[in-house]
Amino acid sequence: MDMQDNVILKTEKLSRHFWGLVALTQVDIELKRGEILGIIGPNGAGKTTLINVLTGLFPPTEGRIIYEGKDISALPAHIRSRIGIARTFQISRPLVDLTLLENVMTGALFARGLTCPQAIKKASDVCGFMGLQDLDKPVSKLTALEIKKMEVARALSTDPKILMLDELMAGISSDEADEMMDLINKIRGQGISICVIEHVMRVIAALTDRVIVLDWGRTLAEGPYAEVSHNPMVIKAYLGEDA
Amino acid sequence: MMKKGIILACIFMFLGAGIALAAAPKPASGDPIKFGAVLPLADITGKQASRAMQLAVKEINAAGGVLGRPLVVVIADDEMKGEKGAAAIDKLATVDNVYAFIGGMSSGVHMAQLPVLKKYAKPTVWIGAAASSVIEAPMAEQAWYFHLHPWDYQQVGGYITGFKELAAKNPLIKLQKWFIGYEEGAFGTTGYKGFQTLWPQQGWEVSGASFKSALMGGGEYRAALRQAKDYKPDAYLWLGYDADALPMLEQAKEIGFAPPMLIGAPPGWPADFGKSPLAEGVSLFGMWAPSLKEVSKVSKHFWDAYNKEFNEAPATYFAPLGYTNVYVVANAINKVGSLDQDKVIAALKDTKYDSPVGETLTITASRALKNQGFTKQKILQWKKGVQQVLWPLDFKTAEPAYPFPAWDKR
Amino acid sequence: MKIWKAFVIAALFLAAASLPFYTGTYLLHTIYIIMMYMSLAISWDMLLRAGQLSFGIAGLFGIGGYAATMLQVFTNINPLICILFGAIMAGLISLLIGLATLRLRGIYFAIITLAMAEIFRVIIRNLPDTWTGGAMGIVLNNAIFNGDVKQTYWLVFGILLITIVLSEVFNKSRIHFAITSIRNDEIVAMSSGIDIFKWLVVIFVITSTLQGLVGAAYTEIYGSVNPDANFSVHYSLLPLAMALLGGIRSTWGPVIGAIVLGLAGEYLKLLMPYGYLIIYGLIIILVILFLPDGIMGLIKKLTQKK
Amino acid sequence: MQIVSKLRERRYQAILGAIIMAVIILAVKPEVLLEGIQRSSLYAVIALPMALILGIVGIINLAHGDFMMLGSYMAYWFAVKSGLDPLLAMIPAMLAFFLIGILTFYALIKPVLGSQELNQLLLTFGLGLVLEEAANLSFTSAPLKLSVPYVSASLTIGDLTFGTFEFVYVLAAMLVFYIISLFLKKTRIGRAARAVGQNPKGAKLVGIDVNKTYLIIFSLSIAIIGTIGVLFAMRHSVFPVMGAPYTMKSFCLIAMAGIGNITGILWYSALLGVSESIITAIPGAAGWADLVFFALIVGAILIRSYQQRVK
Repeated sequence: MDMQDNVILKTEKLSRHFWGLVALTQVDIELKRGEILGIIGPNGAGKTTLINVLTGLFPPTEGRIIYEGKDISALPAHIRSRIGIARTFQISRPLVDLTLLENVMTGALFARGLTCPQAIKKASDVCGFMGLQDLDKPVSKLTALEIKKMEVARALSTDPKILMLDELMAGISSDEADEMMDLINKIRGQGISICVIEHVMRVIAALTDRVIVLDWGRTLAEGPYAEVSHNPMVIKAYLGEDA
Repeated sequence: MMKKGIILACIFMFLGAGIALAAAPKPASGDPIKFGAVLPLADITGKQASRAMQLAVKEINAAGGVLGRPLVVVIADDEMKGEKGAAAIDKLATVDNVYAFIGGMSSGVHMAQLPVLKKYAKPTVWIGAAASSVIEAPMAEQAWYFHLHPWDYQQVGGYITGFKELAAKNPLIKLQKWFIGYEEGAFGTTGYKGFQTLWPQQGWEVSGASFKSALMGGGEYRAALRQAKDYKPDAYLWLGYDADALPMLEQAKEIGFAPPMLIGAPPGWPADFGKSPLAEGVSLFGMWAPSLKEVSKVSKHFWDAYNKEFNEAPATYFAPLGYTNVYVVANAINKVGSLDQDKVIAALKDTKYDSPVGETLTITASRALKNQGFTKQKILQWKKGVQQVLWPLDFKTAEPAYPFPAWDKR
Repeated sequence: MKIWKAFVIAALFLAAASLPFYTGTYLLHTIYIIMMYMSLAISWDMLLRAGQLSFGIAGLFGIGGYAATMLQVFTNINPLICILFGAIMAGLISLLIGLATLRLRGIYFAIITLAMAEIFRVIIRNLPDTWTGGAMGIVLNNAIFNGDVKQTYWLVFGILLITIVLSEVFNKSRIHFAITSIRNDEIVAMSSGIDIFKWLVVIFVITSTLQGLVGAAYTEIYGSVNPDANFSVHYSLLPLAMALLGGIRSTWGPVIGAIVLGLAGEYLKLLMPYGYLIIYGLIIILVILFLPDGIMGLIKKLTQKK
Repeated sequence: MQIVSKLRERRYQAILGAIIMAVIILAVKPEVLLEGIQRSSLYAVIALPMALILGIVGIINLAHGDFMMLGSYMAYWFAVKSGLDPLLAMIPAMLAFFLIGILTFYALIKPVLGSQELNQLLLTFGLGLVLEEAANLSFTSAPLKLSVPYVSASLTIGDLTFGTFEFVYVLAAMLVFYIISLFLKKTRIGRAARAVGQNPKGAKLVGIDVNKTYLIIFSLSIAIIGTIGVLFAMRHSVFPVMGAPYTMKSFCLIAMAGIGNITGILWYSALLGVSESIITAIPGAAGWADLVFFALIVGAILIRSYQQRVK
């Protein structure tokens, strides 16, 4: 019982195929409450696919996803967002016809079902938390960092229990990355469990409690970063990709 | 204030016109009398009808006008859309202040005009819209409504009389079994239904198959023609449009279908139809043919005048109908001598007009309508590239070629 | 600013509502025809704001018209009820179609709507004459309000108002955020908890109901229906042209586009009786070439510069 | 075993289904099948150039049928003025329409290449309107028809009599299909065109002149459709709005096959043409042919989308 309560999300033999190609095979992972879990692996290892399956963009081909003790494998993406699973995207996806504030509002409006004034308040709060200003700017005028922050804010405005961050640090400077890491730690401080996909190992090392290494759609290794980074199989996977 | 001023001005104008009328009857002068015509100007039928109307106006004005005043026909385009046709009536009535409404083509547009026409209840003399089911009954009570084009069922009834008379003169002609190839729209289906009700009453058999007219993106007739061929009819009739004419014959030839009588009933014919060897011996229904000029003086006059005026030949029977349309109303007013609507309507009922379509136009009652003009179409036949009149016998310009010549013997 | 805006809108509303008192019959008639097209253009645009392109206005327009007319013929109740009934039927049918097809996107959905209009036309044409009047259609005993132009105008104006208000609701409420998210990025929309399919169905049904409403009013005004006229493809294409000309994804773009194209058509016809449509086509081409964002886009550009 | 595994593939299932259906129809009413194939080929040959423009240039050309209409008028005019066989008009038509295509591209298409799809749609709609009205003003709405004896040529085998001229459409469809396929596969510009159609930005990066590719594909397609206009006029009436229904049919066919699927157009036009032919051959059912036509389109699109979703 105790164990179960401690785990907010877990997968059981999760697999996903695309037109016969295997993207995920028999992946078993657990995300504990309040932890920051890193997911690493070479390009094409299935990291983003894993997030897509967890957030419901595609149904799993096999296996189950258990969230707070319930099987959510069949739930569509918008329901998963409503029950507390939020995400950002590897390549930023701003809603180009909305302003910064309005982008953030959408999460509050539809995942939380707030009214417009409530959503504005909520979104302003979240933006304040993220250090975003000039909230009426169209997204076309935002910097790369602001767009990244906006994506996090949009996810946070759904009041998530789990936040999945897909390569948040890509395309921003190292100073900006430090700022972002502080924010992520603060978010964890609010009791939100976080799942981070990242290529920047410095970030993984500093941020995560635990990492899972994926390769060819399988779990290759699991454990604290310091441990995993010395795992010969992991090194081989990365080097193999480089070679 | 403005209104009063306008009314006063109108009164003065009328007075002035009256004085002018009393003083100098010729040539036409003073305030014009206006008719409003609604026609689809983008279509050749409407375009030529509008031209023929202008021709009639020119002649009438040269001869002294209407009540000594010049006649003007204001033409409005219905764009073949119901709402535009109805708005055109509103325009003619309120902006142009026309005395009477004339014109008309498609039943579909006319349906939408009925409410507006009822609103104004001005003398209305219509040359189009032959679909009795949607026009005749709704307009039955309207004393001011005159309809010149024969109704669909009258046309079919006319063919019965016509073919019987032709068969009486030429015992070879057989009429027992008919096959109708009809286009699937309103024109073809209503026509076919007319045949289905009237043919059995004569003891004649009729069957049919529909096709999609080339006008609507069709143009494939072989399925219908094959059904016709299997039926072995004495006469094959197709109810379609001008665009179907030659392709239909080509496909009939292709599948080797040449019934003893092959009849077409499109509202118009392609300009170069007569040049095709396939045209020889094709019978047709129509209000009018250029060859009528050989037997009718009015027809000849119309033909010559139209050709001279516009440097083109009238290609559809809506040209002589448009011409007739203007004359009929103008004559009625001139006969009455005033614009008193009741009297003009009475005079319209009394119409006796030698029209360029051949017959003398008189107004009789049809099934539901009191004021119906023409009651039948003519039976014509293509011979050596010309439409000859076979029936009514009074206007006959040629003897029927029977049977239809085989495809390889022409 | 806001008071100014409210004042202008109130003035416009009063001017439009009182139009029949100082306008001639013909102009009024022309205006309410334009208003009907305007409602169609706005409703088409409302669906477009959710990213879905429809070529099926004519189908729903025709369905609304046929439903209203048939109810009128069979029961002879108040024409206004028949108009409402027409709208509801269009809404119900669009609900079924929407449920079946709104997983499609882009030209695939567009083609389905086009096919739907054609399918309706064929079915209605082939049904027994005693139901739908077959290929020839049905004529009603009388037009609504006995053909009175003023009352007819107010009817159409009322429909236009409903459309405009709904369109503004679409632009000013949470609906705006839902449909803009869907249009911009469906994946983000899903991740923000938006049930895309449900929203699209709801919006398709609302806009279709509006199109059915206009179609139903049209048949009651002109007292007739027939398959070729009421399902004519120009009811699909003309509103589309009007919306694009005026500027899409706004309420006032389609309004301006409908006024410009509607009046241009009417005046060109007077200037050039034969073949004015060529000018009409040229206007469309020139506007697209030189005002790619429509007339509203031009207005926005001009006002932003100041 | 290999046959069985091939049968799992949809394409082979379709071929097998088509063969079975063909055999059945051939046994009962062979002319229905022949005429259906002739009609299918006409649909296909008209849709192919439109599909090429949509697939590569990305423009839905609503004036497509109107270019065909111009081609038909040209054939008529050529035959009347020169007294020669109208088929010969194909050669000048090809050249003339290639030029018309170039002009149209520079004057109208190029300026809107970057703008939203809907603007492109409306532009070609406006162009179609202008072409139709220009034809109406020049030639009136009254149809014209060439009178060429051999278009009603037929062949009789036993009880079966069928028209032979329309096999020209079958030939044309095959020819256009192969020309397009070869062009796309074998020529440098064709390979470039495919690259551009799949990914214009990427193509630009690897040094393909995207605009030139668009120009050539557009003009080539216009040249094809103009030439098809000549063939069309041989057997059909020519009038200003004759092209519009074919624009719609082609558009439907392309959607049915899926954008970029040139081969699919052949299959689906065969499906549509033959089923239309079957429906019209059933006494009393011809009025429903359109319904079947559109129901097949809706069905094909829905089934494909369902299959993709399941995968």
